Amino acid sequence: MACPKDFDNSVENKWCPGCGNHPILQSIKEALAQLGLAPRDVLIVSGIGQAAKTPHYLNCNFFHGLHGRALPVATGAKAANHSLTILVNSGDGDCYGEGGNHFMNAIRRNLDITLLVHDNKVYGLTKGQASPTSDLRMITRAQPHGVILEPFNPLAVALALKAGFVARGYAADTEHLSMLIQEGVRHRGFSLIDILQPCVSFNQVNTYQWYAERVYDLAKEGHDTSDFMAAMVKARQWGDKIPLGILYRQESPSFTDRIDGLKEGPLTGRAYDPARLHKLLAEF
Amino acid sequence: MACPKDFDNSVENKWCPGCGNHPILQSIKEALAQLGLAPRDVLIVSGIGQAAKTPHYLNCNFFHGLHGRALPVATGAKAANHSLTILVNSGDGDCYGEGGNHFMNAIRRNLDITLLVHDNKVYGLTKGQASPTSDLRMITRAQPHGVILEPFNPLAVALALKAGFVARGYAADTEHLSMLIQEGVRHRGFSLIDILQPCVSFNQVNTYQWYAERVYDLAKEGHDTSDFMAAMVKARQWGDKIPLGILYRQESPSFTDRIDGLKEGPLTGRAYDPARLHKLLAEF
Amino acid sequence: MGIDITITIGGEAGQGIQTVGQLLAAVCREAGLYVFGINDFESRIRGGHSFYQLRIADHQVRAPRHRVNLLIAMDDATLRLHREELLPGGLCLLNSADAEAEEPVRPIPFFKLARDAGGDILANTVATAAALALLGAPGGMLEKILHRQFAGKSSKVLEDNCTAARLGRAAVQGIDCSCIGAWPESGRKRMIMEGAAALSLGALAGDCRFAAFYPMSPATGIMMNLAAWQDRFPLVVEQAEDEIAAANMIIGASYAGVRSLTATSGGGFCLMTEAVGLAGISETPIVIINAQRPGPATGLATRTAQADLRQVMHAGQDEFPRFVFAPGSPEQAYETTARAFDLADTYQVPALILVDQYFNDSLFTLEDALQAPEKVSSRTIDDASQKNPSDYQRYALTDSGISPRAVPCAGETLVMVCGNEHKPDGHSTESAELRTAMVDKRARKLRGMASDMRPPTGAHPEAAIRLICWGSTLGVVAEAVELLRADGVDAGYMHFCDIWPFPGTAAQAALAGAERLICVEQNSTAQFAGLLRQETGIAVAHTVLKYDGRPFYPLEIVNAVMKEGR
Amino acid sequence: MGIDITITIGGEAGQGIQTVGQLLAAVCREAGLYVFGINDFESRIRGGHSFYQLRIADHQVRAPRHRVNLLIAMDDATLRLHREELLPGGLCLLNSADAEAEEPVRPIPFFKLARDAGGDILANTVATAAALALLGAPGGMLEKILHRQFAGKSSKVLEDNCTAARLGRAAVQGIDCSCIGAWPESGRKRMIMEGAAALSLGALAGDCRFAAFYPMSPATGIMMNLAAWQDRFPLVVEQAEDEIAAANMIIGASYAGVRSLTATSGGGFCLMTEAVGLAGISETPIVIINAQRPGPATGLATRTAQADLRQVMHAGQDEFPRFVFAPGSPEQAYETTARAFDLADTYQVPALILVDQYFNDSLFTLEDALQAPEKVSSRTIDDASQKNPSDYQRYALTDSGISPRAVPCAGETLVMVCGNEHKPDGHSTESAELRTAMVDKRARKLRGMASDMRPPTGAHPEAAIRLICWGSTLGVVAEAVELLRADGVDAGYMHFCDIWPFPGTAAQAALAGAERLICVEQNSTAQFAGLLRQETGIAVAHTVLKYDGRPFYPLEIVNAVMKEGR
Ligand SMILES: Cc1ncc(C[n+]2csc(CCOP(=O)(O)OP(=O)(O)O)c2C)c(N)n1
Ligand SMILES: Cc1ncc(C[n+]2csc(CCOP(=O)(O)OP(=O)(O)O)c2C)c(N)n1
Ligand code: SF4
Ligand code: SF4
Ligand SMILES: [Mg+2]
Ligand SMILES: [Mg+2]
Repeated sequence: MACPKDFDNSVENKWCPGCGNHPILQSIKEALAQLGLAPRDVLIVSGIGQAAKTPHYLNCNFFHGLHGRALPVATGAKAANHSLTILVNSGDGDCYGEGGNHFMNAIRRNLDITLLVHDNKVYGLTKGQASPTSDLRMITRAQPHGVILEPFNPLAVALALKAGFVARGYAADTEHLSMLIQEGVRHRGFSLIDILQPCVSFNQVNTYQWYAERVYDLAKEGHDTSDFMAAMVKARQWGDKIPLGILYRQESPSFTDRIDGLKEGPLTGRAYDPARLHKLLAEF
Repeated sequence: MACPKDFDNSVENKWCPGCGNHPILQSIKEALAQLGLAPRDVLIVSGIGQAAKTPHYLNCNFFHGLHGRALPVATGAKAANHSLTILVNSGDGDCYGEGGNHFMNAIRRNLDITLLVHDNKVYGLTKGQASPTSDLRMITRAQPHGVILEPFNPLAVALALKAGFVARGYAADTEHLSMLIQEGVRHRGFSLIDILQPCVSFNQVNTYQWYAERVYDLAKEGHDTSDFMAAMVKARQWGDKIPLGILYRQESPSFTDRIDGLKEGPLTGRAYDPARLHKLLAEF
Repeated sequence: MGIDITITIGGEAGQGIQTVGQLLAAVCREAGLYVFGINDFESRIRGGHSFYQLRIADHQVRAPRHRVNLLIAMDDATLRLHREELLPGGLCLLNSADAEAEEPVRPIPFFKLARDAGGDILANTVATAAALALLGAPGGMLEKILHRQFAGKSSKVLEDNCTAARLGRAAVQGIDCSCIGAWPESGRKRMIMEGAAALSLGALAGDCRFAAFYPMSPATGIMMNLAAWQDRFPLVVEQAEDEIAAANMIIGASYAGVRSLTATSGGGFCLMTEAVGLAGISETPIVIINAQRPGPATGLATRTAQADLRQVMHAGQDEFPRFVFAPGSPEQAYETTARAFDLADTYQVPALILVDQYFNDSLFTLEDALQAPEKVSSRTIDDASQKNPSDYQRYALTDSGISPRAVPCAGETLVMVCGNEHKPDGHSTESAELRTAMVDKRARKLRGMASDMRPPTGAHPEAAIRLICWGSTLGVVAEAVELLRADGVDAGYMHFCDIWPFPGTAAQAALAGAERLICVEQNSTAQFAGLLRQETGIAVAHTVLKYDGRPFYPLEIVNAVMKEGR
Repeated sequence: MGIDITITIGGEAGQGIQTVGQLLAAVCREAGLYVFGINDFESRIRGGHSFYQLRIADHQVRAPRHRVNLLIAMDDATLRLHREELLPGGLCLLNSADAEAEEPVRPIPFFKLARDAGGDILANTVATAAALALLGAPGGMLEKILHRQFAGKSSKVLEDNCTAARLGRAAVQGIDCSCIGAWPESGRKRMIMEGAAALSLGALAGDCRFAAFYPMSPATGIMMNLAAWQDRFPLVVEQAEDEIAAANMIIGASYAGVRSLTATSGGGFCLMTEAVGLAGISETPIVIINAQRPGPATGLATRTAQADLRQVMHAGQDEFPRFVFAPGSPEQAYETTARAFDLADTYQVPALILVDQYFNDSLFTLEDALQAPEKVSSRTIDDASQKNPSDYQRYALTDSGISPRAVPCAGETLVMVCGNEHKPDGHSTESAELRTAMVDKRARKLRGMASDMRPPTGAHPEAAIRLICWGSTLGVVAEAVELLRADGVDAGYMHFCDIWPFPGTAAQAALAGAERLICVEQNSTAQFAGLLRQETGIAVAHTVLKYDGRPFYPLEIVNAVMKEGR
């Protein structure tokens, strides 16, 4: 039986003590073990940021690429070998800021990966500028007059783009988060898990305390995950009450399911055949 | 009194005969005249594509920039001089494809401009590849097996991002479109007008005929433009019935309204003052 | 010299000018003749002016001509714009309902005849048939091509086209134009293809299995070819949301184990540059084709240039090994593209190929048929090739700089790849020593890479005047040299296809002893000349530069050389 | 030489290492001493190892030292990593609760004392006070600085800090360390600032009114300064969604009439390159600062490099005039940034400034206070300056290549701007003639631009051995030259701040007659040496290269020169 420890490695962890990333890391390990996956079965793709450091602290295959560009890398990897189990660890800046266009298009592709956004509502690694999800009026060194942009609502946008698995987790609730990750990986198609992640160094607004007073479990409320409009209502809820859990779920053929040429199996497993090229050349 | 002809110029029009862009151009001229604007009052910013050629056929100020990047140019221009009346002409590829990230962020900024997306659901200028809004299964030379990406729904995404003016026009209904443009320009804040635009050269799916059979005017149905959820329902309607008109409307302070430093007036009108810099230097 | 005539077909975009050129070329191919075609069009879909120039010869030709024997003007503008180009004795067929016109114009009601045959769209066939009749092509050849072309369509389409052909032929009966004396009796049929096709085929010969792209002229053709061939190969072609995505997608696919390609033009390449660096530091093989067009920014979207050389050489922050190639013929493009995949895979570096609108959209006859390689072998390793897969280090420090590359999730080997500076195991590091070691390791590859670079090739290597060129100007420069020699000038040329790592020693050898070096480039600052000086100290005496977006004509080069360059 | 001592404070990220350095520097400034500080940190927020090295002297110093007089180790790792650097007679204060330690280590319980004073956070003040006491600083100076610093805060904060200072001072009582003999009696107080501040101030001196950015080390500091000053100037600073947006925003703002800036590092600059070309062809003045760090891709995010020279020179497809500057001191940075705005405005071109992490994060004392320019004049025209505003042509063909620039919606003048190749009126064109005319028009600006380039500056211009450097290495190279000369080597140096248009004639003059040219660069391929050869034919004999992400120390250069470069 797989066990979370299989994913441990000896790399020094560079996150701040108390950072919400630590329990997220633990939840990932637990989810992967629960799913019966071994390190050799897992590919993690990440961008750049604190969140994007995650794969270094996991014993598995990884591609740690450019800021904002994890999703295209994952898309290419999936197209090359659609038997891969791919998770993407991204930050709110990485995924919704620099990578905003890819976020929308990975959803449009219904790319069969699980996207974990460590949403600390701040640019952590670059020392505390506002991120797309920062609350209005949050003060930072880059926004000394407070944030004036309407916060990006990843769940509502994902729903508007017809994402098939839209969920919100909370770093401090590892059991629940591990469950969400498992469900996300099991879901065939694109799974978004936006994870509320306290940043103890730069976000003094959305703290553990702040979240503890607000989060609640949708599942316990009898939320219907097949009801789009209900999901949209919940996606827009923020402030006094913040819903956690799966907002919406609906399977449909994934990106690689829809590519006719992949029915014969992953591209990685196919062979170069001179006869085919010979035939094509003969047409010129 | 201003008149549409004021915006005529002698530049050779390079669009195909029958293209939906011609009536859009006419609607713009009419709207600007109706608004009492003169050529000197208007700045049009555009990207690259057939749609983006629009300002060349209008007698006014314009900045015809890069593919996908009209909105950031407009943002900078507005920040420099927020007294400008700015319209942006963009295509579905320009705005929702290459420029997807800027689309989302112009909405988040509530940038006070009017965005006209000539949505022909195809890449016109590059000869007919699928665009983000192409219908599923549309066949093109680039998508010989048909489009497999879920179409981008600009209205739903704009709503999810809390856009304050979300409308859909139809190229062939110039009177209605001119009205929408006028309302969009009058709206203080970001106005999105997605314009259904037949492309007679590359889109054999969404033709004049096809639209004629499907479009209807929301206003005539008593649609409540202040009801977000109703707007979301209408934004998701596509296929047999396609709603036209203003889906949602809600004013809130615009980007430049929210910047404290602009209360004294546009940056362009301010003067360099050595005393200020002298004082700052003295602090080092 | 036997047969060597040039036809220009001109008209509005949307009138099928290109189709006429291609049909004519197909017939010539059938007859064993050689063709060379260039394609000139504006950035619009209908209207304006475009033309197709087809040169037909009984020997290899690889350059456009500034004078034409036959002008087919589908509209008046064409006559106005190209009249000057007509050779003495040349003829112009002008679409016109008038019965009369001034010599050498012959009015032919192309569109009226087309409508008689079934519709405006048949004007292409009318014009093609008229041209062929004037050229004295043996009857029935066009019909043969039409049969082949419309095999899948309804019989009505074929019938109408045959009617159109008949009407076209009839319309020029009695007009004398003996530019092609005798047509060869069905000679050897040689391959004809556009530059873009040679690149696409080369990708398949390099076992490319994944291609991502964002449409951009003049690169789109390469991708449209591959898209059409997806059914026939283990190949997925994906249109990305933007060029950044395209470049990162191919990196992901290559990491996961398949050879990958993207193609774009300079503006799209701008957006890919950060990813080129990612390929560099992560040591992921990728191939990028930059089909150049005039810039900066949008520039002239449908025209040609060679002004991105320094851009691709220095794209991306900091330094890392890369290949830069600039093929000058379809044969070279086919082979170089396949080689680029192989070399990228061997050295785990990005390989960048520079072509341009002129090359991509031009039609070439190939002397020898392209051959599919018998075998293409990937250079990745697996569990079986390692003693202990769990000790695998993606960035092991080696003498060659090449670290064995494994693919993820294919066994016990964990493949850890990182765009931050890293340790041999792929985890990021802050160590100054490791940083230096990794830069040096990557740089060591350059030794092997340089040894795989081919020297410039050319003709008349001992000539007093030596023209230097790179990329698509090969054919034009070669012809210019022959013209110069015919005029008694001792000229030769050297063409660089392999540009980086710069074949400095070979360049020095090739250029030694010349009295005068002249660099011919389609840019305004002589980028290659600068590179040559930087790498070898050789300063060229003159440059012949053209940067108006149109291809060189051999005579322009001849004239410039006669005036001692500029 | 009087006073010249070096202190290194080391510890984990988050321990306020930098604060100690800055507090020490503030006290030294008060005393009329000169300082030079460098800032070394990892890409993390807490933990790991970082250090601040502060050099204190009674004369101008502009380089770090490889040996230190005093090491303040807030943790054991610092002692381990820096012990070797201690000079004979040097001392280390180590955070430790132990009473004893081996010479030259003196245990001081920094954190315990801090807690006694009110909390861990006060450890910085404890350490600063201890260091100052050891250095023999006159009492009360630190308190004066603390008073100033905490003026706005609650009195408790100030009190605690004063307690901490007292405890720190007491803790080192009796320890003998006479590295600074006598402190000057309140000398002239000179400006101190980090490189980033000099750039930000320079932008204001250039009348920058709009800045857009996307955070990226080591450029972020520049923008954080400007953000903080928004209240005090007609200035808007906007955080963009990505670098593409940032670059296009400043183009929009500049078009609309205000001088605009963005700053980034190489990876972000990659994403801006297409916009650089747009500025080029649309002739919109912009200023971009590229604060270099090691790459490729993410590389070493918080470290230093000079490896983007060719990247910025060739960023963007095709060719267009641009300025490239690489200042080497805060004075030069201030002046050059202001000049960049002015020159960009004059020539309507992008101006690119290369700095790096080392420069941006280092602390300098300025001999002379920076002066605000009395007047900054924009070069745009309006209706009043034209005979007939309705005839206005944005891209009028002129001898200088400069077309009068108007701003939109300011009058009857319609300002039509286009990133496609265009006619004088700003509408796009397909014309070959106009294309050539526009390329030539833009290129003509280079003449004027070149005449505005300043020659390299240096010392000992007649020396036999001449070191060549550019950008941030100025101070280090200058000191290396002095060390070489002290050793009897006839060395001099030339520093290039103005790099493009390349001051070729000036370079030739400056380098003529040298026996040996040695290029000193923080990259692995000697990019500047390549450029020099390309532009002048001058091949340098040796290069001294460092590319581990750490700044040069003068002695490294001295040693390399002694070994005849590498
Ligand atoms: C192209 C580019 N731009 C900017 C950066 C600098 N950068 C590194 S991480 C980061 C933001 C990280 O924020 P987020 O994604 O929210 O991650 P967090 O650190 O908060 O987990 C930025 C802007 C970069 N590495 N590359
Ligand atoms: C960076 C970049 N990538 C690609 C292109 C090529 N290009 C020009 S227009 C266009 C698409 C146009 O589609 P759309 O925006 O829908 O406009 P339309 O022509 O359909 O009106 C593309 C991909 C470009 N000019 N620049
Ligand atoms: S800065 Fe914030 S997000 Fe980054 S490691 Fe520290 S607490 Fe976590
Ligand atoms: S290609 Fe389509 S969108 Fe472009 S001008 Fe023609 S009809 Fe209009
Ligand atoms: Mg974050
Ligand atoms: Mg379109």
